[in-house]
Amino acid sequence: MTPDYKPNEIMTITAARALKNEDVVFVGIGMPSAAANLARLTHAPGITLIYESGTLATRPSVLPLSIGDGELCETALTTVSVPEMFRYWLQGGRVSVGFLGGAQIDKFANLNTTVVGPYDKPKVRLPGGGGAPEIATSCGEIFIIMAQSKRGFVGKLDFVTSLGHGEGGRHREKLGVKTRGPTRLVTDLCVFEPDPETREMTVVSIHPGITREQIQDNTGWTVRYAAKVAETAPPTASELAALRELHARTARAHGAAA
Amino acid sequence: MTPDYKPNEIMTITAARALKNEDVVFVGIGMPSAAANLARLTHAPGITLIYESGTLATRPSVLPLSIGDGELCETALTTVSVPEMFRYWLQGGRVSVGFLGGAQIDKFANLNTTVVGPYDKPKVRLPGGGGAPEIATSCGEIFIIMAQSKRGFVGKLDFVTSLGHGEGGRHREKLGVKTRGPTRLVTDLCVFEPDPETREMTVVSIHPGITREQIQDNTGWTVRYAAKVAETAPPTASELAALRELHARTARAHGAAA
Amino acid sequence: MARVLPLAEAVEAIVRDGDSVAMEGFTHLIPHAAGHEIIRQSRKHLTLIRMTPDILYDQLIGMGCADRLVFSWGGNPGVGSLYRLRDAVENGWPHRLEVEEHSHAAMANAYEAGAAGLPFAVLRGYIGTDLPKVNPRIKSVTCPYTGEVLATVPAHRPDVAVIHALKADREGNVLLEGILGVQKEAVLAAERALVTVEEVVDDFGPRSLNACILPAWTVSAVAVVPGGAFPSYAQGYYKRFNAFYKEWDGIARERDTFLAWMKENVLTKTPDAFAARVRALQAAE
Amino acid sequence: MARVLPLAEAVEAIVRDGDSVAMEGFTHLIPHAAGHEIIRQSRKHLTLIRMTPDILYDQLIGMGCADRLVFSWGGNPGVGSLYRLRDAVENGWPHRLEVEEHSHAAMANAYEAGAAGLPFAVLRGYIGTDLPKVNPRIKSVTCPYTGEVLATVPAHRPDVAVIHALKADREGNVLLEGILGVQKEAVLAAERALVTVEEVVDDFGPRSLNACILPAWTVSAVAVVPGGAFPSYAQGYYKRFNAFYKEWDGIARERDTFLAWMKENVLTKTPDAFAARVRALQAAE
Repeated sequence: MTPDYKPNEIMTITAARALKNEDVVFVGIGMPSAAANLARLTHAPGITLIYESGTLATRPSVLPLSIGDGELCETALTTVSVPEMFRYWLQGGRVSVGFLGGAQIDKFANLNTTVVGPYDKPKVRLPGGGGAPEIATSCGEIFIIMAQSKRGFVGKLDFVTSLGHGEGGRHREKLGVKTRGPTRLVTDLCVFEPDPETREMTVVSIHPGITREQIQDNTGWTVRYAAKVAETAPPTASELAALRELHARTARAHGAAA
Repeated sequence: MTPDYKPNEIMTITAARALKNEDVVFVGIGMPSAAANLARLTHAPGITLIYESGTLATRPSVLPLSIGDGELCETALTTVSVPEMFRYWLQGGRVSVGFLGGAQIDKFANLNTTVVGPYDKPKVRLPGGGGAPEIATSCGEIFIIMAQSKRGFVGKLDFVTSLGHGEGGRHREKLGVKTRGPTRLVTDLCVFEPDPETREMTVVSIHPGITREQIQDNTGWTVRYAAKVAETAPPTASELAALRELHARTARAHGAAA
Repeated sequence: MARVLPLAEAVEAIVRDGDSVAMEGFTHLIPHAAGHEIIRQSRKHLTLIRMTPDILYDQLIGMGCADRLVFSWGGNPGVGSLYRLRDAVENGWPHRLEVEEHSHAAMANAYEAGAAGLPFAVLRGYIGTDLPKVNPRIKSVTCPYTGEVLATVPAHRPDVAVIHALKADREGNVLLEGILGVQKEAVLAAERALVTVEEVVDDFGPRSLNACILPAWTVSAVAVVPGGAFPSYAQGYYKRFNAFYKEWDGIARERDTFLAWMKENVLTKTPDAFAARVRALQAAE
Repeated sequence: MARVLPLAEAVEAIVRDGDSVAMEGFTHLIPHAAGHEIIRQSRKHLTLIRMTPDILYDQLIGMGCADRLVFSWGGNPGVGSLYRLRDAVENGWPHRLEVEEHSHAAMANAYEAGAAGLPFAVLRGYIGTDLPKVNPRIKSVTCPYTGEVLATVPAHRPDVAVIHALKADREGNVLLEGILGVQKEAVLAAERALVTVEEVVDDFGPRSLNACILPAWTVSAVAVVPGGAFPSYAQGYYKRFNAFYKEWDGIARERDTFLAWMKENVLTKTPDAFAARVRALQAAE
């Protein structure tokens, strides 16, 4: 019997499953951090997690609230400076998987975390790119986690903060980029992978109980489906337990004043 | 009464005197190291010594044989990597005085430590530039220590390893160099400083008992003298004692197997 | 050579109206006490440089200290928006704020190049993004060996760097440990540097041979401000006060709650308040 | 991921004829044992890269392993010449040696750029020197902001980096401390990396939060060779054997004394000899 789970949970667990024990992962705060640490606590105990604050091979027992919590540093193999992190480790090609999210995504998995509306007179000023512009091109491949909605999954980005598959096809290659870009987009409804030819993000698996209508209703472009679409394997009891324990430990740690 | 001293001793002591307590000195092995440490042990206890092996503010009790002896690291404020040393500290303009020597010098204090004879078919293959090419242009000013001889003080260098005053006059400025270059050349016979206009190295003080004939006999160009030439103050008893103790400590340390 | 001064005197001596100022600290060691002193002394027309403008820069911007912001990620880490930054950019309150926007990699490289005395930094960056379209300072060079076109950014050479560190010794040497961020580079890239520290010690004592130490002759002034990074943290001294980051979301959302908070907690306070805040936090644990 | 192998197997697996090989160590931690194993395995046509070719490279060159040398200072530190290097350059013995000559700053920057994944390094260097006239790989770029012309060198991207470090843990992570030189950069710039260490420990134990550690996944193989840096030194393990540097001057001056020494001390020995040399040195103290 499948245990009950929330949309966020299947999203995090499905993303975690895609990570391998040998991966070196550049982790962002929020769901990427939850997914990467869940992978470490379940099927990939040897996975290497890197946060842009400079912590190499960190093993936090609780999820950090910020990218540079003391917990990350204290449980790391070592901590390097931020220039070194971006030069030797990210640009140096030492990271196999980068995790990204964003406020807006298009069908080629380009991301916007900069502005809604025009740049000079924004309706909403978002935080900006941070590490994303170079994570998107320097990591071996990119996993994206984003809850699906018409506001977030848009026909045209207001601003391209980080490159996905650009305008599709061999666009990355034409720009001289040697890495694979977004190979997987996990949402609360389904999983997308790029079409081998067009590179359009294409649904390859649908979470249990979700319909194609729900997916289309939460997407600002006409969704394409792979020839064979699987049902996403539901979270197992042990995956759910590990994730919930992680979140509970985290809540206790952050709830206490510090 | 003036104590007895050797030519090397007045050379080292005269060079040491030119260093100030506030100086940050990029020190090379050999006489520069002896002079810089003598300054630290006498009139400039607060002087900052840097060796290119990465040791910042080091206070060795004996002179290192190599540029990276453990003694330098153990007595340093801290030790940085060699790329950082050349990037942040030398090129970053954090060094006030650089100390150089060489196999050959010309009248504009350009130095050769690369080859005697043609580069492709050298008569003598010298060690090469090491840190000198960038020390010569990055440090606030340059002190040079070299025993004088016709073989070393030449009319024309076989190879320019590091820039002094180039072809003289405003040559450094024309090359875009903002630092002062060689401001002092101390030999076993006398002290040279650059002429303010021509930048030719010009004798400003002669060591006690040395004649102008001796100086000319050991120089491969026609030596020029400043309008007023002083007699170099002889080493004091306490300077000599400090230098000799330093050398004795060093001999004991290096004589013992390690 | 570093002088040890009271914080107010140090800011008075080192930070001037119109300066470009880099207050750095990557989550760890953010110089809140120094920033509050700059606000109390009403510095104006600053160019504020920082990879991650967070609560401290929200406060400086909301109080009208800044004309210009150079940054790469402007949010409340793990929480959400910086409402004062957004109000300045979206609505020009309290006045217009010019922004120069980069990526983290470019900002880190720009500090690194500044520390290295270079006029610009080279990175394999910004490929396929819109940032070069809105930031004319992003340019390129061609590799003389491979023909590859790489992005460039001008080196950061701030007038002033402001950081918080763990400790200084009597000579004014400064020690950092833990998450180092870009602080060392910011100090070495800057014309002048102000460092607040948790404490001054006679001697750093046993330490790594490769400890991250800024020698006294790279620092203009050291001010002792225990707790000076609060609500950020100081490794080995106190933890990050995560709850306050969440609280800030409510405080900063509206102009009046923001101004009331600033009056009560900054304008009418002194640097001593920081030590008391840390003590209160630690007592509550 | 680092495998822990006997040194002979590690060299067999990692160093190939014709490779470009950077054996680094700046006075401290020079990988003599690994270099001797390369000599015993008769590697040929190597491009040897090293800032300061010293005794070890004198030996490799004298034994005919190298076709090409990329370097910035080739001497016996504090003593004088490297006679085998000079014999190769001046007289072509045992065969012609091509040299690519740089300054230290350029070599250090070239490793740094290699580690950073860049194709070239930029430095304010070589101004007014003759080196660019004899090394066509020294070129220039113009700063897009200031118009300043700066020197460039191609990044070092050796096939193999060989270093000696203090210790490794069971996972194959590698710790260095003290004079760090360019070893970390050499490893990160290289395609493959071989690290000899003084010992393997279960856990590095208490250490600086910013310790210089090369993670296991940046290293191809680790070989445990106590004393493997001798006559160079390993901070905290043994001192530099300065007397041998002086002795080398006499050994290397003539071809026959050199060859006899190599036969006796390298060709007919194993890596175990290094631990014994250190023990003998320490007993003599």
